[in-house]
Amino acid sequence: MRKKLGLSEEKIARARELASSIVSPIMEFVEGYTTVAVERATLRIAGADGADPDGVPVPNKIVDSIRASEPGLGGGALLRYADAVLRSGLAPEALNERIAAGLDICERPVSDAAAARGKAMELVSLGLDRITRNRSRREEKLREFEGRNNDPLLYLIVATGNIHEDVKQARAAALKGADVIAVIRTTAQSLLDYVPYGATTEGFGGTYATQENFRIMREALDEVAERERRYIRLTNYASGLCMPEIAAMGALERLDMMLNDSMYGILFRDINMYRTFVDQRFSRMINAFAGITINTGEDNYLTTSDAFENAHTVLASQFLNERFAREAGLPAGLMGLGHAFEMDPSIKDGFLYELAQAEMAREIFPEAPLKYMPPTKFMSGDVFQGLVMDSMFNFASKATGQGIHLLGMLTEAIHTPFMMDRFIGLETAKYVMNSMSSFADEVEFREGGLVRARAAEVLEQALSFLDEIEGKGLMEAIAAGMFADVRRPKDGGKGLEGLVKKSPDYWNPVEAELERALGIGG
Amino acid sequence: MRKKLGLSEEKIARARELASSIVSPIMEFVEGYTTVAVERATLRIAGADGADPDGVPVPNKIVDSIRASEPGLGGGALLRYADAVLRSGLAPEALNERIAAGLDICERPVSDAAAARGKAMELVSLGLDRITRNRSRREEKLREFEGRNNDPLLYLIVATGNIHEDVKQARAAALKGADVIAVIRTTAQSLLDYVPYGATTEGFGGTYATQENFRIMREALDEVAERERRYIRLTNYASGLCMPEIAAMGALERLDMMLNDSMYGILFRDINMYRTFVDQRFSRMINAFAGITINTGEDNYLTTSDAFENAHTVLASQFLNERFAREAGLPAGLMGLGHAFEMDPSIKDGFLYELAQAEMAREIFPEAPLKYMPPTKFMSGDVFQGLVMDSMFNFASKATGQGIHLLGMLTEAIHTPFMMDRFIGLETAKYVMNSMSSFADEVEFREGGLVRARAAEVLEQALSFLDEIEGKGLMEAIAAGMFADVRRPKDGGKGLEGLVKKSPDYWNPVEAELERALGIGG
Amino acid sequence: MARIVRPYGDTMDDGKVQLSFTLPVPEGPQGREAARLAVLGWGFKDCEVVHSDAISDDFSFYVAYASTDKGVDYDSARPDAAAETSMSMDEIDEFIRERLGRKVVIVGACTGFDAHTVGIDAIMNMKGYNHHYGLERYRMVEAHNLGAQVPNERLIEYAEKAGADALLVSQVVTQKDVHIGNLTELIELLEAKGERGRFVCVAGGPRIGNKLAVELGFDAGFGRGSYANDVAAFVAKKIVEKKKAR
Amino acid sequence: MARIVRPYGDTMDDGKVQLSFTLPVPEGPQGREAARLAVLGWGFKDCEVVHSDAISDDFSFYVAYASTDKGVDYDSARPDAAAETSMSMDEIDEFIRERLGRKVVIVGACTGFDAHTVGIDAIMNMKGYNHHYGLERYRMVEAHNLGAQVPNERLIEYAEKAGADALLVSQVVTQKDVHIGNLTELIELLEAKGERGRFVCVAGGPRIGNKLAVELGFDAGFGRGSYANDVAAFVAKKIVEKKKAR
Ligand code: B12
Ligand code: B12
Ligand SMILES: Cc1ncc(COP(=O)(O)O)c(C=O)c1O
Ligand SMILES: Cc1ncc(COP(=O)(O)O)c(C=O)c1O
Repeated sequence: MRKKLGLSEEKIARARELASSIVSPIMEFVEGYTTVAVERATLRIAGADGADPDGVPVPNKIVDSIRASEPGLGGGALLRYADAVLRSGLAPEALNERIAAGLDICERPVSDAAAARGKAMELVSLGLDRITRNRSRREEKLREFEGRNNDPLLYLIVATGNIHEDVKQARAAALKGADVIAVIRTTAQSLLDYVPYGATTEGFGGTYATQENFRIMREALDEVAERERRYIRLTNYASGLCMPEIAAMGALERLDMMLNDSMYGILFRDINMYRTFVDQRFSRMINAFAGITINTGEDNYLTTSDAFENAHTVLASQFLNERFAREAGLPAGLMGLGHAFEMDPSIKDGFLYELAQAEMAREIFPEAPLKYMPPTKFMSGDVFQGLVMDSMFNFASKATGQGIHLLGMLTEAIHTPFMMDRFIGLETAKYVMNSMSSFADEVEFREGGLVRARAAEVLEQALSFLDEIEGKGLMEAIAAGMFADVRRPKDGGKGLEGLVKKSPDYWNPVEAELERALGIGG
Repeated sequence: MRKKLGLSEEKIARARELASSIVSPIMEFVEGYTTVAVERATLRIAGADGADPDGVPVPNKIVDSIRASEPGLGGGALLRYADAVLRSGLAPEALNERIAAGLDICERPVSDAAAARGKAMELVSLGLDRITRNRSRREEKLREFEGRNNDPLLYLIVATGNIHEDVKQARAAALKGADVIAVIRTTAQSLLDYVPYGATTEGFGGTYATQENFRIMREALDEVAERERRYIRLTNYASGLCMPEIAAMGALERLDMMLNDSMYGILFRDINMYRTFVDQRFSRMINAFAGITINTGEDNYLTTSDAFENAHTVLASQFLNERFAREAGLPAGLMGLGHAFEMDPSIKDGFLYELAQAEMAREIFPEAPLKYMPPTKFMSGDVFQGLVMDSMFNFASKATGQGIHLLGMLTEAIHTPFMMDRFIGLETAKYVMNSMSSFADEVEFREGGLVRARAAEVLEQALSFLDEIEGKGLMEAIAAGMFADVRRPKDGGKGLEGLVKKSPDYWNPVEAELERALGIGG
Repeated sequence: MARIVRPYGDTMDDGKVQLSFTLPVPEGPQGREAARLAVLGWGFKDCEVVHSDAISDDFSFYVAYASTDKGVDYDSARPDAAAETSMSMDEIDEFIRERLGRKVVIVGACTGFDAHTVGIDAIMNMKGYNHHYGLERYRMVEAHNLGAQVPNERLIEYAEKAGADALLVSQVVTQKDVHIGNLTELIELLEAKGERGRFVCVAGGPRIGNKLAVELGFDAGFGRGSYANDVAAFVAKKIVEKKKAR
Repeated sequence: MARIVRPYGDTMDDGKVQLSFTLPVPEGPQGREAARLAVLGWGFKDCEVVHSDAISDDFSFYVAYASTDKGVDYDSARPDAAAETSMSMDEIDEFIRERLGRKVVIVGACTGFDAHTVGIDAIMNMKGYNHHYGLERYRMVEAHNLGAQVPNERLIEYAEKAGADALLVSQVVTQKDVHIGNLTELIELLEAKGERGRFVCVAGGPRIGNKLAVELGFDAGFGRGSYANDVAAFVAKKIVEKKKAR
């Protein structure tokens, strides 16, 4: 791509160095730990699934029972599960049902560890093969329907709370041109330390992320895709207490994108930071292996604080997310780094500042399919004004070559989208983007002008910010409230109890296999 | 202003030469003629006004009676009127009443021509002084409220048909930021060969242009102007059979802008071309003297034919309107040359072509306060899509530094504007224009890009078009259907009967005084 | 069969509707409450006024979302269309050739002071509109387009001379119901002359419906989105029908 | 006195309203007619469906303009506001000092799983919102902001310990009426403990009205566009009132 801002390549390189040295101590810590969620994710890949009559999922029952028994979870969960499969002589599905019905696989110690290991490898292969097939299928379809998607990809959310209504809404959106459907998760699912089971019809402000819901929506979108000859991507939300598990489920059901931020849970959901750092790495390895594009959550910084004053925190977080992603073996092409059009609409030249920032992100992360979020904070009940703000956002996005474009809804301040809101959003976005399609190619920004100056300024501020964080240490910086104005003590927050120190005999062939395939770590 | 398109200055100069040699034979013709409307305008400036019980205006009665009596209208109408004032010993107001009541001033021949001439000069001075005072008042207020208007001026129409409702709508618009209020004229008033009298409440698609309606609206806008400390300009429509009369009335009531196109009546209202050419010159001289900005009607070319294919006809017409305006002593600062955002919204890069054309007009006519018209043809009942099209138009206008910005209405395809439509238009335009305020300053168009190429292409096409017209002669070109796809024979169309050859003793001190003041002709 | 349908927001039968309007009252809590009560008064079962703003000292603007229980019977909604089924240009030419064996003469104009030509041109001119050729292109139609601003008298006079089978009248400006006057006048003039039966009379324009046109004494009316073949099909069938009746 | 007002398009009492909605029927003439009938069915006296488009095979979108005769009595529209008159920060501090002579303790939180902190922060944080300082800035208020995702039990427990005079509860997510559950639960918990009388209870959020809050057992509710001084004025007056009553 043609660069137009004249940003200092040295400063950009320096920011990457800082990010690397900020992340490196975290990675050292992460190495030594697993979590209940990492173990459950591992079990899921190996075939553990289902739930008991109270809705407690089988993977939770297994992990809880392992934790409760000797020697605990430090050695990993998979061996025990494989042992139980072996011993019972059942297929995993049948064993899962027994466990759901009350069978405790930890009643007896592992009998033949070597055999169990063998069985485990077999189970893991089945799971990973399925993920690999999903990946191939996606790649095949993308090839088959090449050139039929919009650029940027038009990303629409559905959020009825009922997966069957969601399907109707998603189909309609896809028929009208959506390239990506994100099923918004029910309020605060991120705080549940388990993933609900089965098709669900009762969410608030969103629909439960469950494997069955993933499957239902995937099937519906595949159908539209064939009809429209346009691959429709499916997105869900990983970050939260079940980050790696949801990543695993997404990989198994061929999701294409996953909300997955290295710090979102800590900052915006008050999840413990140790827990999050361990979880995010494992989840990203799964995403990387499955070819799933992550969406990071930098937009969230701007919903609470001012987009002009805090633009640099977004950039700094992008550098950190990038670094964390690399550590998990995720290539740049799968990094949907986030940013957002949240400038106060009353600011003179606000649109130009936005343009500067969006172009800056584009030039600093040229290979990443940036995820650009629409105005939300300054949307009001004035749906007409809102529609125009969304249109300016559409303009900015196309003008700066963003990769993933979250469509704004004119009713953002009122309700989760009505079917017609989505329709209006799509039709107007298609008009705007088509009518200024070659803008990025046509236009230069004047040297010494406000656009270039703004971009340079934000980069500069991000550098000092990263510098300060590097001095303090990332965990200390978070504890000190340097991000998003919230202080999160190291030992505070939810889910710390799910953190487990790996014992020397920790064995997780999924992790090993992923590291091998991705050429990282270990 | 900074030029960004790299247009050939030679070609621009060549287009001006062509326009000059196209217009020059028309001017020669014009010299030798007057029209009933020119005479009525002259009378109005000298104080003739009022109407008879059937609604026939006093100026019409006078002119009709002069035509009907010997030696007819060839010598001009003013001398007779002045003679009647003298002879009756009445003030013009009282005489007007008598005429309205049935007095025929041509019953007796002029007794003392020299005395009548003296009286006429006195009456004309009163009228022209009033116009001069209006002009000073406008300039004073513009100075007093300097910097308080929007840039471009936001121009809003009212069109209820009822002047009192219009006032409410206009006040609301002005309070919310309108800089210009145009009272749209009732359907086909341009075809009436008289100007109705008094306040009116019954128009179709617009309100009658009458002097009293002008006064009522002027007063209302002056009131808002004081409150808001922002001068509010008032606009009405001249082009049509009463072009010079309406110009005169506007000058007397301190209108600030006047729709006034040298060929609109011919092409779009089937008014005779001889008649129009004579009328337009006199009306423009009045506008020039009164400091009234004309608005030309190039937008009309694009409502019937395609905006991409026919962009050059707009430019050619601008050159002609400019030339006609110069011939009438109108300075560039008062030339609100028209163009319009009428590109088919489905065209890829249509917005960029629009940007090119708008920027081109700006660079070719740098001193003229260009009047930019919103999308109308492609507006549909989809008010949401329409609002976004209007927003793109707002963007283009601010981005290219237009002077007079006609606000688009989201309900353009449905009804004359509701109060809320205007409100939505204003609020969204203010947002867009403020948020990309410095765009024009910031952005360059790439050399060899589509924007520059488009501008060069349109200029080139306009040149060949003018070339062809020059070869044929303007009247012949119009007769051949070269403009707007309509053929208008020289002797066809309405109002030809109102054309009068000047006799050698033609005497019109208004014309003479205007030519003197404007330093032209004679 | 009755199939009751209701507006759909994001759940079947939630009845959600968006509204916007102006009230002639100052902006403020009382105005907002009045707006809410107004919407409830129109029969909506709940209403949220999500936005209000001052338009001037005495007028205020509201955006509301409301929901309704009142559905409509979809199955019994009969569209207001002149022709149940249209034909293509070729079919129409064929139909005229077979059933009448001569060209059909159609005279069209935009009447009164209405100066909008684009609509009538879309129907009549060779080029047509939106990939539908105009009547001038039909081999079995002799089309005369008088353009706009045509007085009713002149239209009738011309039609008499041309031996027209059908009159097409376009009306675009509808403010203060000016079109009603123009259209009514045409029919009255024809009736006064005893010539109403001589011509198939069709009205058209973006705000013209078939029902309205028929009420005003026309044979049919064509609204926005109609094409030459729709009206030609109607006219041809009508002439054949009239011929049979004689 | 009754003053009946109607929507205003461009003429007094023309009753013009813009509507848009989706119907679960395919796009087409029948859908358009159903849309028109639906609008008439809601009590509008005329309706033009100016736009229709297919959203999917089974859903279609409509834009309509309609007019209504039904006005609303402006004079009897009583705004749904907790405080008839608000006070400024200084007035409130003064009022508390004079009438109570001690600091008022206010505990606030966004409850349930609702994670929206911006609203409660706007009311409580020093900085405030839109040039209205938050409660932390009031000299005569001791403000405790517990943030978001606070279970009702924890809020009550904290309030008891802090010796709170008032509880401020924010609810932003309202889909499927999740807020009704959260708000009701708080009051029920307080009542079960016999402590409802001990605290002034105020709810707030963009979709919260005073009427709703009072219905659910709160003393007041504050919707979009409310500021710290509005709620502080209400709370202060209410405490003084309660003191008098004792
Ligand atoms: C172009 C245009 C003009 C051009 C007309 C150029 C020309 N030669 O036609 C100009 C600039 C001259 C103009 C002027 C005015 N216009 Co005008 N104009 C428009 C505009 C932008 C587009 C109309 C158009 O061309 N549509 C495209 C054609 C193809 O569609 P159509 O006419 O609906 O025709 C289709 C069908 O209706 C049907 N149809 C039409 N006629 C017939 C006839 C028959 C027999 C049949 C079968 C079918 C049929 O078939 C066609 C194809 O599907 C509309 C706004 C809009 N976007 O719709 C305003 C609009 C129609 N104009 C309007 C007005 C008020 C005026 C003026 C009166 C304003 C004024 N006071 O100066 C003037 C005066 C005109 C006059 N005396 O009549 C209003 C009408 C409001 C109303 N409902 O009363 C509109 C809606 C704009 C507005 N919101 O104010 N206008
Ligand atoms: C910012 C934001 C977020 C941020 C929140 C960050 C944070 N720390 O607060 C993030 C990104 C985390 C977020 C997440 C979600 N959000 Co959110 N979010 C918004 C957004 C854009 C702005 C809200 C805001 O900050 N407004 C500004 C404040 C100042 O206004 P306010 O809250 O109304 O407060 C004022 C008054 O209401 C009142 N007030 C408020 N509380 C109180 C309390 C008292 C006692 C008093 C007196 C007054 C009072 O005073 C304030 C000042 O005037 C809105 C859309 C919008 N533009 O409104 C959606 C919105 C509120 N979110 C919504 C949803 C659905 C969610 C999610 C549930 C989506 C999901 N499934 O993931 C999540 C999950 C959150 C959860 N578990 O609760 C919906 C709610 C729909 C509904 N009505 O149910 C909205 C409307 C967006 C939409 N159209 O879908 N969101
Ligand atoms: C990165 C990221 N993950 C997850 C979520 C949402 O998950 P939840 O609301 O369940 O916390 C968001 C919300 O915006 C997000 O940005
Ligand atoms: C230059 C010009 N004059 C006059 C008018 C309108 O006048 P009328 O409709 O009365 O012909 C227009 C309409 O757009 C115009 O462009």
